[in-house]
Amino acid sequence: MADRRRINGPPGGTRPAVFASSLNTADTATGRPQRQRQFNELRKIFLKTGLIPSASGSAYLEYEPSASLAAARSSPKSLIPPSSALKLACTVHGPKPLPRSATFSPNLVLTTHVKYAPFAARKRKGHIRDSSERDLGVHLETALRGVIVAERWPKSGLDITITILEAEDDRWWGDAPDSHDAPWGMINVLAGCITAASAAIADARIDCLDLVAGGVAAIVSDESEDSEAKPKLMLDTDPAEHKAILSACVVAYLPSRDEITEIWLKGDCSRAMLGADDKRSGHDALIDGAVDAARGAHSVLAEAVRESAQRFVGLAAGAQ
Amino acid sequence: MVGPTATLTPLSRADGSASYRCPSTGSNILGSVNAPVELPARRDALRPEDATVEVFVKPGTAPGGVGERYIENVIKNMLAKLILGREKGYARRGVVITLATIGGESVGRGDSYLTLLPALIHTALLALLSAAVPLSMTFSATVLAVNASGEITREPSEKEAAAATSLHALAFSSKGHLLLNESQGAFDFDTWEKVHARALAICHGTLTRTSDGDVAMAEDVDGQPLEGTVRETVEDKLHQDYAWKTDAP
Amino acid sequence: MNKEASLSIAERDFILNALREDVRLDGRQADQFRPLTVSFGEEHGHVKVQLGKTSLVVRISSEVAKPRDDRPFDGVFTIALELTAMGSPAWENGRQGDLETYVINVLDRVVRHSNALDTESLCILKGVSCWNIRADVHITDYDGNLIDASCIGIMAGLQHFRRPDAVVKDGQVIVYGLDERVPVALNITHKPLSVTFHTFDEGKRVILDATRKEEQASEADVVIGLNNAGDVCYLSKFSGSPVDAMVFVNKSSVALEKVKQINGIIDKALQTDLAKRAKSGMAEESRAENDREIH
Amino acid sequence: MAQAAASAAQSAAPSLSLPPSQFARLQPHAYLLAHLSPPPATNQPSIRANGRAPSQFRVTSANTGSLTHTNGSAVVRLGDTTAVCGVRAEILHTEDIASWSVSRSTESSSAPTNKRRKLTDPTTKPNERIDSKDEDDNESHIQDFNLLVPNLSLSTGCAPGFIPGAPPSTLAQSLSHQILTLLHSTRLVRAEDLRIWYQPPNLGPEDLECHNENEQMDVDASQEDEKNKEIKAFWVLYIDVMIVSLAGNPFDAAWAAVLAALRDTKLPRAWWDVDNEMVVCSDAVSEARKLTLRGLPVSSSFCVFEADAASGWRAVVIPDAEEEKELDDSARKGNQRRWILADPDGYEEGLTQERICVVVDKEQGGKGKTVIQKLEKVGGWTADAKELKALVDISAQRWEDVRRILNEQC
Repeated sequence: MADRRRINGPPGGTRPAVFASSLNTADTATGRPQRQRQFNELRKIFLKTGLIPSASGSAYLEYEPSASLAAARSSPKSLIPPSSALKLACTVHGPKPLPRSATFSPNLVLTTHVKYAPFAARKRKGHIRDSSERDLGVHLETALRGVIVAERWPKSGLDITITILEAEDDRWWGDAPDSHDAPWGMINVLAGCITAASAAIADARIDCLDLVAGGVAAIVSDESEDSEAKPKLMLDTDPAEHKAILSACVVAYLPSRDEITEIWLKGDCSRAMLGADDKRSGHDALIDGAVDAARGAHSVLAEAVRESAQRFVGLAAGAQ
Repeated sequence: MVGPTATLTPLSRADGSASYRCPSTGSNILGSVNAPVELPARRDALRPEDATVEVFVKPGTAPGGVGERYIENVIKNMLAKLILGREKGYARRGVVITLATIGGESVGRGDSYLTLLPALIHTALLALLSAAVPLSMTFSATVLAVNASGEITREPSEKEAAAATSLHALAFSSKGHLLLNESQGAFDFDTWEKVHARALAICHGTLTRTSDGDVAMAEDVDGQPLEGTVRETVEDKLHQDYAWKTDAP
Repeated sequence: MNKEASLSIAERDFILNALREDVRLDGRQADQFRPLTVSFGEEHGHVKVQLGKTSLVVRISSEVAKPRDDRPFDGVFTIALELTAMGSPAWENGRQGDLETYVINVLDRVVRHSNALDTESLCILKGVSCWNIRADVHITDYDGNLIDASCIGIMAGLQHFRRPDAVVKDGQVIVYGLDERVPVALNITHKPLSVTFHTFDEGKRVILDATRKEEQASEADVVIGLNNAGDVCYLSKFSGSPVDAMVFVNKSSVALEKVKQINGIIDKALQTDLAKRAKSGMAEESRAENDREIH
Repeated sequence: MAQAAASAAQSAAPSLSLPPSQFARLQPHAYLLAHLSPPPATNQPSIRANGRAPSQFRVTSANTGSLTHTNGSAVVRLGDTTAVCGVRAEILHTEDIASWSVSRSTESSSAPTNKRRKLTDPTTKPNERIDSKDEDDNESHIQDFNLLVPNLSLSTGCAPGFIPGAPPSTLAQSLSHQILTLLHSTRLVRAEDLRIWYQPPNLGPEDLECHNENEQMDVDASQEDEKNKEIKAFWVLYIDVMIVSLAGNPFDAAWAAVLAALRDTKLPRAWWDVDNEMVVCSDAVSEARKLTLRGLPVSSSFCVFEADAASGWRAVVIPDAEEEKELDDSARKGNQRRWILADPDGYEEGLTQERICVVVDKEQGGKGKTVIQKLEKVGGWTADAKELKALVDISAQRWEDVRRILNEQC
């Protein structure tokens, strides 16, 4: 049934463009993008608060494009982008009174919404939230619920809305989905959501225990041409840059309390080849890696929140 | 040309209703008004000192869509300014206007409602009058098409509208104010001024000032001004309704 | 929401007590329909039905569409009904209520699922194009018995409607304008109509064509869908208190009589309209009656 | 008496300490009115609460091509209102169009869907023919087959009151519709840009190799070839606008974003692949082509602020149009009663009912005369012909500004 509240496309449906170069897999013109960073080097994060004045708090987050994407941008040859870089906007509305119909709550009621823009991913997204978007919303809520001092606002609600303008890829576009495949891009998106939401909540001056930051680590097996691939631990992986991601983990981490409010680990992490003196099990190493990545994101977050605070002080001074 | 025909209060259930037929555009609209009514579901959204006007447009042979929501908004904004929503009994209540296309072509996807707009707002006005909703003034409206050679056609048929370079729907209050203008298609301001003058003449007749400063109306090529049609429809209905009284010795 | 204000106890008792003495508020017999008028507009398939104080407008329209993938030989027929504040102030615009879904459901079963309109005859080119026939029901005044009135409107509309003629020439479909070739009538296989009964007093009193107030005072409703030949195509006892099985048996013969009667009224109205059209120089359209080519 | 005066003074004193931001919230109408009509003694200019002059627009910026997964994209900021627009092109095969193989025998102006393009007049040069065809009936393809699909979303947390995840509000729906009708009525996108042609080889099998090169709209192609050309598919443009931040005047921002994104849109070269029976595209940037848009329609919105907040309600005798004009002239000397504010922000939109929207374009890239594409006025009776003329002139000036801003991008 056609959606009566939107403008619908042709009733027969349309098909995404098929490129000649992807039809004959033998001669893929552009190869897989290569990771140019060290295994523990993070992508730069652009994070700015207060761009959306009508909201109580807001933040805009953008990942630095990977080397291959930056190259493709500066001198475009192919219309197929090699990879993509996360871009998202987060707004916080509240605390505000709960609707009349809601039941009594002694705490702040947190609602999270994550929605991809239709043009955010390689495949066009629908207008109605799908299961992965709802999943992200639930994960984000668990990540934030433990941080906010909720009892300070009884009978109130807090709406956190994230619009993803550009998402991370789940795999390199030339790869067929294989056994290791999972929506790896979602993991990166969640980390970005957590960091941005944290900045927006701070910008809305909601009391928090700490600045929660998101970080991603993954165990990947690629690069080596020989048949015996050595799975390695990498921080802040871009799924487009790896042939096979064995497992990945995202954490929401509170640095000053050394606590984790949300952890999401996927895949098989038992085969990680760590250093000789490293006695940690695979998943320990993975979580430690994700925490390290979160620490990195935290430094950016702290800077953005400081800016937000300065702006607020300036506003208050101006109002006097 | 054949002028529009209208009937007041054809329905029994609604507080007020009207049907309106415009032969040249082929549109036939049935409208109903329920006012004042309680709108319990929107208690939070109601303005405390004013009535809430709601307009619903139902296409004749297609499901409603975004186009209907848009034209509803236009009609609502126009009428909300005329309805005296702060009168006794109207504050915090709703004025619900429902307009259904029961004859003529439906509007396609991405097409404008311009050709139907005058019929819709005339129906809404008559239905409001039939429901005795207090209004600050009445109005009349028309739609004009300008074709490539600059010719102006009054109330164009579907074919004429499709061939036009620009379409203009205008509404004038009973006191001569420009209440609504919706123009689309390429045109320049001089054309619009011509259209404006013609539309004013259609709605109000040609205004001529007599020597003693009174404003008199004169009929011209466009026949009886539309303002008069609206007035006559209401007068006819009144005569009918009060026949028992007036005919009594 | 979308509920009529309920009857007062006094009003309800009044209706019930009167019924116990075989009296209805408008003076009808228990098995009597309200006065019915069916009239047609200028366009084909434009019907106005007035049943007592219940009135509605049905518009039938056609367009070329793609057939459904699983039924490449069939055309599409849809019945659209949306209750607006025009019919009753209790109905909210743009919100679907229980009554709306119920009425659509019954209409779908009586008219569409009984295959009153032969959808196979709507196919133009297998799997590529077919006619999409749409019946829009606009309820303009509501005073009970929506189902029967809508059924009458839709069936009359389908019989009155003429679609443009279409011809297939080497894979190319040519649709002729209404003024160019005589438009084609739809292929109606049979003429089913519904008759709605309402029961009172634990099923002891049964009336048909209830008004709005009688509907509100009733305990349960029974809908019987029949055609002229007496074939039952729909039978329902949807909700409310239990009804004796004999009611179905007894009332289906009453329903058959009513269906024949109403179909007679529709036929008469169609003929009058045809005569009127013939007079105004549109005589050739009548010849299209038997000219049903299936391409 | 003295006591009363003292208490009055006392009650007046604390009200002075009310900060402007509080006053703005408590008495929005009086606050804006006080800004617009300063006491004559102070010699202050009439200025809006946001510091702008009545006909001044907010600072506008545009940025295109920053989104990776789009054929064209733009971010337009109009003060604090931000619109992000992404254009995605997908392919519609003609076999998926139900009415494609249907033609009407009467050439009614509404839908002549001739499948094969036949030469109507072989004497005219192909070049001219395309242009003249282009200008008339074939443009209906865009509307008949829904080739442009704009949708605007406000459920992005852009302002309180729009519930995220809820279906589009009536505001979002009417904005989407306005964008669609404006795209249709300005005929901004050319249908020819969206067609994917196929030319069957007609000379022999040895020609098979080179037909790929030919079917790009080659005006030099022989007329023989032209005859057999056939439309196999269309590009459908999904134009999605996300209003990321809403602070009034969403339509101007959204339309500017759509315009900028369409100017940025590149479609890959596409051809019909006979073997696979599908449309295949080339990923080479050098072969992709930009849309050639018709003109540059720019939208400007205004609202009318009235000094008397309840003028519509009081049912005092409203002066008729003639008296109004005389009143207006006298108002020039004394107190002004209404102001037309350009590019209203959210605060001003909440205080006004009458809205005016003007869309203008200029012929020959700015050198020609001003063409109005849309003139909409609703919700009041203030603005009449004289005011509208002034607004069209302001919009023409605004057109220059917006063109400069958009051109800086490309």
